[in-house]
This record gives sequence, C-alpha cells and structure tokens, in this order.
Amino acid sequence: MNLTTKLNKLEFKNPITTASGTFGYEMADYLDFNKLGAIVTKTITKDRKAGNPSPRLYETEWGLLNSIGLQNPGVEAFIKESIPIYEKYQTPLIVSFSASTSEEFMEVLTRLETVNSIAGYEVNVSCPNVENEGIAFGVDAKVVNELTSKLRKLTDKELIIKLTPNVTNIVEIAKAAKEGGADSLALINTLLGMAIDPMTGKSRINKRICGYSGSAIKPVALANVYRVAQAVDIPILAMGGAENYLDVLEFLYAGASLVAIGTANFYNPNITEEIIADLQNHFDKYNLSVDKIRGKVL
Amino acid sequence: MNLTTKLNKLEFKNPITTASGTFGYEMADYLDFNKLGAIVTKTITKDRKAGNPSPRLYETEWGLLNSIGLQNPGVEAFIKESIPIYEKYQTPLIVSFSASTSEEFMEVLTRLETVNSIAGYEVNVSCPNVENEGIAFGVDAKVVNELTSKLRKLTDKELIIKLTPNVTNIVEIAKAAKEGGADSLALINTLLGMAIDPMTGKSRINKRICGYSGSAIKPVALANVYRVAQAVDIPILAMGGAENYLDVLEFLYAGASLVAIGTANFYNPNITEEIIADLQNHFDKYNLSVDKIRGKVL
Amino acid sequence: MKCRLLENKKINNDYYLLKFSREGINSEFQPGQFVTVKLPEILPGQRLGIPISLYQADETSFTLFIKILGEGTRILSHVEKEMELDILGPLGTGFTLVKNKTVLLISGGVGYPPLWYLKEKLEDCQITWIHGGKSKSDIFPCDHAYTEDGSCGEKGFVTSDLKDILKNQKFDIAYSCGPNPMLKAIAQILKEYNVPLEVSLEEYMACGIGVCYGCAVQVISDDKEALYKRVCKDGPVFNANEIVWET
Amino acid sequence: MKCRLLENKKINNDYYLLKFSREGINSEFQPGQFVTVKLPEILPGQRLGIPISLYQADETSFTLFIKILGEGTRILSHVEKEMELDILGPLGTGFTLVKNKTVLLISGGVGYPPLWYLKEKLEDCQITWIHGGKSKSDIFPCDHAYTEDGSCGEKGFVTSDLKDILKNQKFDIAYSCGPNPMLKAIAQILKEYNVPLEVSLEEYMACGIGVCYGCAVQVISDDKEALYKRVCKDGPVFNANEIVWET
Ligand SMILES: Cc1cc2nc3c(=O)[nH]c(=O)nc-3n(C[C@H](O)[C@H](O)[C@H](O)COP(=O)(O)OP(=O)(O)OC[C@H]3O[C@@H](n4cnc5c(N)ncnc54)[C@H](O)[C@@H]3O)c2cc1C
Ligand SMILES: Cc1cc2nc3c(=O)[nH]c(=O)nc-3n(C[C@H](O)[C@H](O)[C@H](O)COP(=O)(O)OP(=O)(O)OC[C@H]3O[C@@H](n4cnc5c(N)ncnc54)[C@H](O)[C@@H]3O)c2cc1C
Ligand SMILES: Cc1cc2nc3c(=O)[nH]c(=O)nc-3n(C[C@H](O)[C@H](O)[C@H](O)COP(=O)(O)O)c2cc1C
Ligand SMILES: Cc1cc2nc3c(=O)[nH]c(=O)nc-3n(C[C@H](O)[C@H](O)[C@H](O)COP(=O)(O)O)c2cc1C
Ligand code: FES
Ligand code: FES
Repeated sequence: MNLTTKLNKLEFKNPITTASGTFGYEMADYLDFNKLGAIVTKTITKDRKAGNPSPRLYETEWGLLNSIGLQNPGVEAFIKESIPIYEKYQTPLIVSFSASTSEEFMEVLTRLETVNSIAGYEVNVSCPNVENEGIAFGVDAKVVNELTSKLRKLTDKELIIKLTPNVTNIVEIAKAAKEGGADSLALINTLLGMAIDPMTGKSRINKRICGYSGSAIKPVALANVYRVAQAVDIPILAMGGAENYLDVLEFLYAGASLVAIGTANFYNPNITEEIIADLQNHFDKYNLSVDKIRGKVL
Repeated sequence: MNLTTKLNKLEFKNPITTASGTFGYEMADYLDFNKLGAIVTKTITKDRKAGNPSPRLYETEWGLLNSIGLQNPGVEAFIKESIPIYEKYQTPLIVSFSASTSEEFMEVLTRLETVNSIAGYEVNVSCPNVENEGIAFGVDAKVVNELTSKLRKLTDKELIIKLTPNVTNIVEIAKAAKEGGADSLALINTLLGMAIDPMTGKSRINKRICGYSGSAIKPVALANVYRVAQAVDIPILAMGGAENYLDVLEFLYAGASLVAIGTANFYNPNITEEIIADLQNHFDKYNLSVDKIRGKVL
Repeated sequence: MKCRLLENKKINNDYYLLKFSREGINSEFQPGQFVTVKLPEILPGQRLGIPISLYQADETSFTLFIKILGEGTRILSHVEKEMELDILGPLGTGFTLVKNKTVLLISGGVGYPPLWYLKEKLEDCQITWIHGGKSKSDIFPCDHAYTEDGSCGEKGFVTSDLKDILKNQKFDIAYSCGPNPMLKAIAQILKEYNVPLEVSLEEYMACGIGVCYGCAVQVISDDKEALYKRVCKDGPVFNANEIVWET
Repeated sequence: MKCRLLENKKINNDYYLLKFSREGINSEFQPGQFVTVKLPEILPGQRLGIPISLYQADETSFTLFIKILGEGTRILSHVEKEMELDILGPLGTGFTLVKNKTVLLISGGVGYPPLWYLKEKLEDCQITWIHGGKSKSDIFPCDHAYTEDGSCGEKGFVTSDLKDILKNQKFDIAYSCGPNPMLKAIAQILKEYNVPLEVSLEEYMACGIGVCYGCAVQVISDDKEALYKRVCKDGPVFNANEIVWET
C-alpha cells in the first residue's frame, strides 16, 4: 500500500514530518532526510534571536519543558547556511517563521519567497505580538485572520498556520485562519507548563513559564485536532506527543493528513524513519491508506 | 513542625485534601478521613444527573481520561445520604456543586446553606451554560464575575471558585472571580483530552472529547497556579497531577495554600494519608511550614 | 494491601493461575466478587489496578485465574513466587448463593473463573455448566463445551444448543459471565424460558470501590432519564432483567 | 547505536567504570567529547539520553566513568555485562591537543574523567593535575588532591593553593572540568597569570547533537544582544575567555 498524503497544494510520499524546533540538518548523520514525507525547519525570524538564558530544558515525569526563546540566526543566515543543505534532498521543505509584528512577518515571507526550493511555510503565531500588549498572535481570531490574509497575498505556496492550544476556543481561531486564506493548519504548539525543584524551590526553567511537549500532551493534541477537523475543512498537520506509528494512526483517525514528530526525536534521532517503516508494514498488513482512515474515528 | 494552612475563612490542620469526583465515603475502609486537611466532595447538581454512557474511562500512557458527566443523585439525596456520613468526621467539609443556569446555581447553594456541617463550597463552573449556547461558565470572565457575586450574596461561608484551564487567559477569569467576591480559587479542573484505539479507530471514550487528568498534566497545573498566584492575592486550592509529597511541595512553592489529590487516589485509596505523613517528615526534617514556602519559587 | 504470591501455575500459553496469601484480609471472599491488582512496576498506561475475579479462596489464600490479553495481564503472568503485589479487595457485590436447586452456569472465555468459585459455594445443587471459547485453549472442565473453531467440544457458541437444553431440563436459576454480546443473547433466551439469571459484567474501572462512577452500566429506570449503576460497587453481578443491553 | 557493556567496575559506592564495545562506531573518540546513554527501560523523567564524557577509548572499546547522582546514573551503575544500551556519540567538540608543553589540569568531582582521557592523549607534555572533591570517595589519582572535609589530601578547594602553584611554575596551557562556580574561579585566576584555559561545561541536554538549542551557554558577543552557544555541539569544551560566567 502507498503512504501518500496531501495538504492543500503539496503531496507527500508519506505522512511523517518533523516538528519545528526539534529537527535540524545536524540530524543527517542519524537519519535519511529523503525518507521523510516533509521537512519542517526550526522557526526563524527576521533578525537573529539570542534566545533565553539557561536552564532552557527540563524533562518532567512524562514530557519535556522547553524555553528556547526561538534562538535562530535570522532569515539571511538561514538562507545562506541552511537552505543549500536542504536543497540536497528531494523531500519537500516547509520553512517555519515568526515575528513580533505583522510587518515583520511580511518582510520575512517576502524574503523567503525569493527561494525557489521552499515548498511551503508554517507560520508560528504563538509568539508575543508587540502591537498587541505582547499577547500572542495566535490567541486572537481577528489578529490571526488579518495576519493570514496579509501573508496570503504574498505567496502562492502552501501556507500553513500553526495554532497554539492555549486558547479558549481553538476552532474559532482555526476558522479565522481558513477565512484569511490559509491552505492548511498545524496543531498543536506546546502547552504552557512549569516545574519546580521541590527541594530548593528553584524553577527548573530560567523563564519559569515555558512550553510543555511530549507524550504527556498527546490526548490534548488529539482533542484539538479532532475538534478542528470536525469544524474546519482544510487539511491538518498534527503534532503533540506522537512517538510511534500507533500514535500516528490515532492522529490520522482524528483527522490529520500529516503528522509531525517532535520531542520523540530527542529520544531517538532516527525515530521518524522507524515510524515510517512501521507505518508501511501496518498499511500493507491491513491494506490501509491515509484516505481510508483520515478523520474516520468511530 | 505543624502543617497548618488556611484559605480565606477556613483553617486546616494540613494542606492535603481530595479533588472533587475522585473521593467518596466509600473510601472510609481505606483512609482515615480525620487525617485529611479537608474533604471536597463530588460535584452535585439540583436534580439527579444520569451521567454519560460507557466507556467513561481510559488510562492513557501518562494520565487518565474521564467522561463521567457529573453523575450524581441530586442535592436532596446528597444531603440525606452523604452529609450524615461526613458529619461523623471533624475534617472541614467542602461541598462541590454545579448547575446549567445561574438560577440553578443559586437554588443549590440556598439548599446547601441549610446544612450547618458544611464548611465551604467549591463552585464547579466547568460545565455548559445553557443560557450561553452551552459554553462553559468558566471560560467567560464576565459570566464568572456575575455568577460569583450572585452566590456571594447567598453565603458567608468559604466560597471557592474552581477554574478550568481550558481558557486563553486564566488570570483574567481568576480576577473576575475575586472581584465577584470569591474567598479563594481552586485550579485546575481537567484539560480537554481524547484517545483513539489505533487498531479500530474507535474512540476510547463514548463522548470522544473528555477530561484529562493525572501526573501528565502537573506541569500545566503548576503553570496555571503560578500565574494566578502572581496576579491575584486570594488563596489557591491547587490540583492537577499531584501524587506524592514532592508534587505537593511544588504546588506550595508555586503559590498554593492547599493541594488536592485526585487521580492518584485511584492508584492507591490511602495515598492522601501517606502524603500527609511524608510531608510531616519533610517539614520536620527541614523545619518548614506552609507559610515559609508558599509562593516562594525562585 | 500487599499480598504475597504463593504460586504461579501456567495452564496454557494464555491462562495462568495466581495463588496469593490472604494474610491481613479479614472480609470473606464471595463468589462474583473481584480484586484489583497493581503491577509491580510503573508502566505507561498501566498504573490503575487490574480487576480480576475470584477463582477460589480459603482460610489462607485466594486464587486468580487470568488470561493474557495485553501488557498488564502479560506482566501478571510473569510474576514470581514470594513477590508481593498491591491488591485491593474483595470488591463488589457477588452472586446470590442458593441451596438444593438445579442450576445452569454459562461462561465464555475468561468468564469461567467467577463461576468456578460460585460452583464451589453452591450447596446440594444439581449443576449444568456450559462453557465456550474461541478455541481449544479457552476450554476448561465443564459439562458442555463449545469452540468457535471446533477445536474442542462442539463447534459453535454457548447459545447454539441452549434452547434444546432448556427444553429438556428445568432450571431454578442461571448464572453467567462472559462478553456482553453473549450475555445479552443468553438473557433473551432465558427470559423466554422464565429462568432467573444473574450476570457478572465487565467495565473499564479506575477506583474499583465506587467513588469515581467510571464503570457505569445502564439499568432500567422508571423515570425518563437514563440510570447508570457502578459495576465495581453495585455489581459486577446484576440481575439480568435490570440491565439495558447495548444494541 | 546499540553498544554492548563489556565491563562494569565499581570504584567506590559513588563511582563506576562502564566499558562498552565500540563495534560499529567508526568516528574517533576525542578527549572532551561525550556520549549520551539511554536507560534500558522507560522511567518517569528518564527518557532522554544521559550525557557522559569519555574517560577512555581504544580500537575496540570506550569507557565511561560515572558518578551516581540521581535515578538515571544509579540505574546505569547497575547495568550488567553483555547488556546492550542505546548510545549516541562521540558527540561535541573536544579539547585542543598539544605536544611538548607544560600542562595544568584542574578537575572537580566528576570533572575528572574527561581530563584523564585528555592526559592520555597529550604527547610529551609535562603535566600537573589538581583534583578536588567533597570527600575521600571523590578523589582519584592526581598530583595535588583537595577535599572539602579534609578526609583526603589537603582540606580545601582546588583553587586554595592555585596562585602559589602558578607562581612557582609556568604553564603553557590549562584544561579544567567541574562545577561552574569552580570553573569561573579558576578562569579568573588563570587570566591573571596569562595561562590559556580550556573548560569543559555541563548543561541540561535534550537532543545532544545541536538541534534543539536547549543546552545554551552565554558567550561574549560584539553586538549588544546576548549570544548563546550549544554546549553539546559547539562545546562542551570552550575557551574560557569566550564564556560569560553567571554571577
Ligand atoms: C469485574 C471484572 C472482573 C474480571 N475478571 C477477570 C478474570 O478473572 N480474569 C481475567 O483474565 N480477566 C478478568 N477481567 C478482565 C481484565 O481486567 C482485563 O483483561 C485486563 O484489565 C486487561 O489488561 P491488560 O493490560 O492486560 O490489557 P490492555 O491492553 O490494557 O486492555 C485490554 C482490554 O482490557 C480492558 N481493560 C483495560 N484496563 C482496564 C481496567 N482498568 N478496568 C477494566 N477493564 C480494563 C479493556 O476493555 C481493554 O480494551 C475482569 C474485568 C473486570 C472488570
Ligand atoms: C557534557 C556532559 C558531560 C558529562 N560527563 C559526565 C561524566 O563523565 N560522568 C558523570 O557521572 N556525569 C557526567 N555528566 C553529568 C550527568 O549527565 C548527570 O549527572 C546525569 O544526567 C544525572 O542524571 P540522573 O538521572 O542520575 O540524576 P537526575 O536526578 O536526573 O539529575 C541530577 C542533575 O543532573 C543534571 N541532568 C539531569 N538530566 C540531564 C540531561 N538530560 N542533560 C544534562 N544534565 C542533566 C541536572 O543538572 C540535574 O539536576 C555530564 C554532563 C554533561 C552535560
Ligand atoms: C525544544 C523544542 C523547541 C521547539 N521549537 C519550536 C519552534 O521553533 N517553532 C514552533 O513552531 N514550534 C516549536 N516547538 C513545538 C513543536 O514543534 C511541537 O509543536 C510541540 O513540541 C508538540 O509536539 P511534540 O509533543 O511531538 O514535541 C518546539 C518544541 C520543543 C520541544
Ligand atoms: C474521574 C474523575 C471525576 C471528576 N469529577 C469531578 C467533579 O465532579 N467535579 C470537579 O470539579 N472536578 C472533577 N474532576 C476533576 C478533579 O477534581 C481535578 O480537578 C482534576 O482531575 C485534576 O487533578 P488530578 O490530576 O489530581 O486528578 C474529576 C476528575 C476525575 C479523574
Ligand atoms: S471504578 Fe470507580 S466507581 Fe467503579
Ligand atoms: S542538547 Fe539539543 S542543542 Fe544541545
């Protein structure tokens, strides 16, 4: 059986990709990028971002806390250093980017549009909007709608809006993104989390409130994917705690077209390749296809 | 060292209580209720509620999904059958109640006010508000504020508003509850979750979208408790994945005055007693008190 | 309660007998009651106790009869002698015990153990036991055995010849335990023949002691609203007439 | 990469030597580099690989020197011969290797292992090694030993007599590994005496291969914005002058 799947404008040889920020070309020694359905790169911004002070990481009982602060070299350095490396692979390249003003979002996209090898974009709207008291873009339907339409005008490529789960009504935000012209949606970004050393009272993470990911958040991710899939008819790139082919099947049944592996890459940098192989066996054994099960939860 | 702690109007001999819906008098064979700091009972409503069809439970990798649907015998039966049992214990009794209209909330409270042995109330605002398109009371600051003030007028006892984490800005809701006259806040209720059998595509839970609890949600609970404690100066009854004395210390450092044990009761019905003993040893060893560490995260 | 494993006896690749010391457990063990067993280690999705019916009990011990279904029961089947496991019980409401009656027992697969213990406790009764399963390895001592693949006893289901059996013999009461669809079919047939039936049900459980209301089974109610009972506390044994069988 | 444990040697209650087969690992092992070791089982909060420096390596094996700090290292200390563990490495950027120099090594506690391997690889160097720890069990072969409780060697810290040593002898280069406060103190003193210093740092890690940017250490930057490097990829060895030490 074949594993092919689609977003709105892009086709993929299998439904497995990498979650932004948990993948980089440094993994080439451990993973054959050509095996992946797609590559999603770490979020970049217009100028280089320093990121947050350490500690930036803490492994909780069942997940991972992170506070990277979008450290990245900026769009120019990314185009100069990273793009040529990814161009060596046939796998569709989806570039994640973010900004603190809609102006800046547009500037970054305009610059990325000059790079032909980019297949699509994942817009990370989970970061503070300086034009709106630093409240994240992604929590306000109107803001998401306006930003999406502005970006839509600048590109014909697959435009994926990545949603944050830290909202009252993710369906409303999803609809706003679609009406703004999004081709597809990515969800979920990390939950807000925290951990404290009970012996010292010290926060495990320098910035205290941080992002929570990994297996522990899978049920939350599934609930969000299912609710959005039921209400909005554009393809979904799902992520949130997926770490084996059974998890991937859950997300497909919930309504996802593509599934990104994030935190699990840290447990095993070859995991996406292994999941693709397991998925192939499963599809062959039960003669399934992504279309046959997508959104078909009973 | 003593373990005493307080909410606004109530004093407790230790900071350990039970999370609503995870405790019942049936546990008396396994647990000495007089050892608890407080007892919080399962949410009751005006009339009996049937609850949801099975399956209502599923244990995920790192937490628990539930969809009980507030099954309860109604306030009258509760007062007749449960209250007399709890009256046998010295432990302060906090009764959780809910409703689908503010009218009904008031009716239930009015009825409960006739029972002297009740020390305080935990108002569960996580359920659908029929006057507001079935959107949960707890997600709308204005609704929470109005409901709280209405209830405030009906009682002088400790009035605890229990918040849901499934909102964009829990701090805003917490402030609304305080301004409405809440003595204290309880958080967090369950996250929205889902699980699917990857082999059959069948939802693990009849109602599909359900409540997610247990160890997996602890980092989310800590983040919410910390953010609310920083912004709102009324006491917090915290819950969410606490299952040992170290978890309890985390919540105290984050800003909680009292910590409820929920899902962990299902792993061991005696766990609250064990946690209290461990906490006593810890406080003695390092000569701590709740006041010394509450909200003192570094 | 920590219970020490006295013996782990393999019956076949799927079924094991686990005999525990009942030291410290004073309440008596009733047929139809169950215990919940916690695994010795913390495993993903395996932290709740596993509900298992009583297969046997005496003054010093109680015995469980488990089928390997998934990871949890697989690990239980590997537990070694002298190991101590966290066990809660006996839990729930068991079967009604009768004397001097003609009794029909019908079990499917892992529904066998509770009926075995019941059989031991039925005094001076004339008992007929029908047992069925997928295949040979699911069959244990009984009067009429059925397997879906015909590898042992008759090929078919426990209900295949039930009506004939009922025509030829009058029963005062029947007890059954097995998958819900089987119980539902049996309930319908026994109703026709006016044989009172007690069934032992299974539901997903969290607390096992009646506090969480997670193990709901719908029962007949007079008012229009549905009524659910707790399998762990009000059951697992119910009068078949009470149950609203899922369609 | 699955690596087979060839030997597990207990040094004392806190320290163990784990020798693994390097079969399948072709890249050479540089002093200062590390590996990440995954535990053989899934444990709460213990799913990430544990970063451990190289203590020794040859054509057929590599050896780790671990101190039991928490649950993860405790389990590693119990791993038995012939067992296969998931290991990633060698990872990171190691020490600069010099020849015919007078070299100063300063280690604290579990900072000892990387310097041991470095020492082996330094050709024709005249080496002075200062090592310190809390107490006797933290002390291993060296030229000057210090313990906080005085139970072995001098009572005090590795920095206690450092200035005197530097006054009496000229060093071409120094290497150090240990807790950050110690490294910071050493860096300040060696700067006074114009001795170039390479330090091996520790940070909490997730990927261990430079992807997640979780293991950040602040380094000196020309523009006003802070600059962070990755301990796992750009390090763990850095030129001490580069580091912005936390105050
Ligand atoms: C009252 C009662 C009595 C039982 N008596 C026996 C017995 O005597 N012998 C025996 O072998 N089995 C018995 N079972 C079934 C046994 O509990 C399940 O086979 C076991 O939980 C499977 O766990 P697992 O980890 O091996 O499989 P899993 O793969 O975890 O689950 C397989 C199936 O077991 C059921 N199950 C899983 N967890 C639970 C839970 N917490 N509560 C209830 N059901 C669950 C679910 O339907 C699930 O689909 C009984 C169950 C109940 C409710
Ligand atoms: C580059 C590097 C080289 C190291 N070399 C050695 C060595 O040769 N021998 C040795 O005994 N130890 C070494 N360590 C330290 C070792 O990694 C920790 O002691 C170990 O992770 C503790 O894990 P634990 O589960 O036993 O303790 P835990 O209780 O889990 O953690 C104790 C402390 O270890 C640190 N730690 C925990 N998890 C991680 C992680 N994922 N990444 C980094 N630090 C973590 C944290 O500071 C934590 O407070 C090295 C660490 C690094 C970063
Ligand atoms: C260390 C780390 C860094 C991340 N960086 C980004 C990022 O730069 N941009 C982004 O959109 N999401 C980022 N994420 C979120 C992931 O892409 C993903 O949405 C989330 O982790 C849930 O998936 P998972 O549970 O499989 O990790 C990051 C996650 C982690 C753990
Ligand atoms: C089975 C179950 C039933 C619950 N019932 C209620 C309830 O009736 N009212 C309520 O306010 N919260 C209810 N909760 C939520 C808990 O009180 C608690 O807020 C939540 O589970 C988080 O705590 P925990 O992770 O320690 O379980 C229930 C939780 C579970 C698991
Ligand atoms: S399992 Fe909790 S009430 Fe039955
Ligand atoms: S641990 Fe991921 S970049 Fe260093």
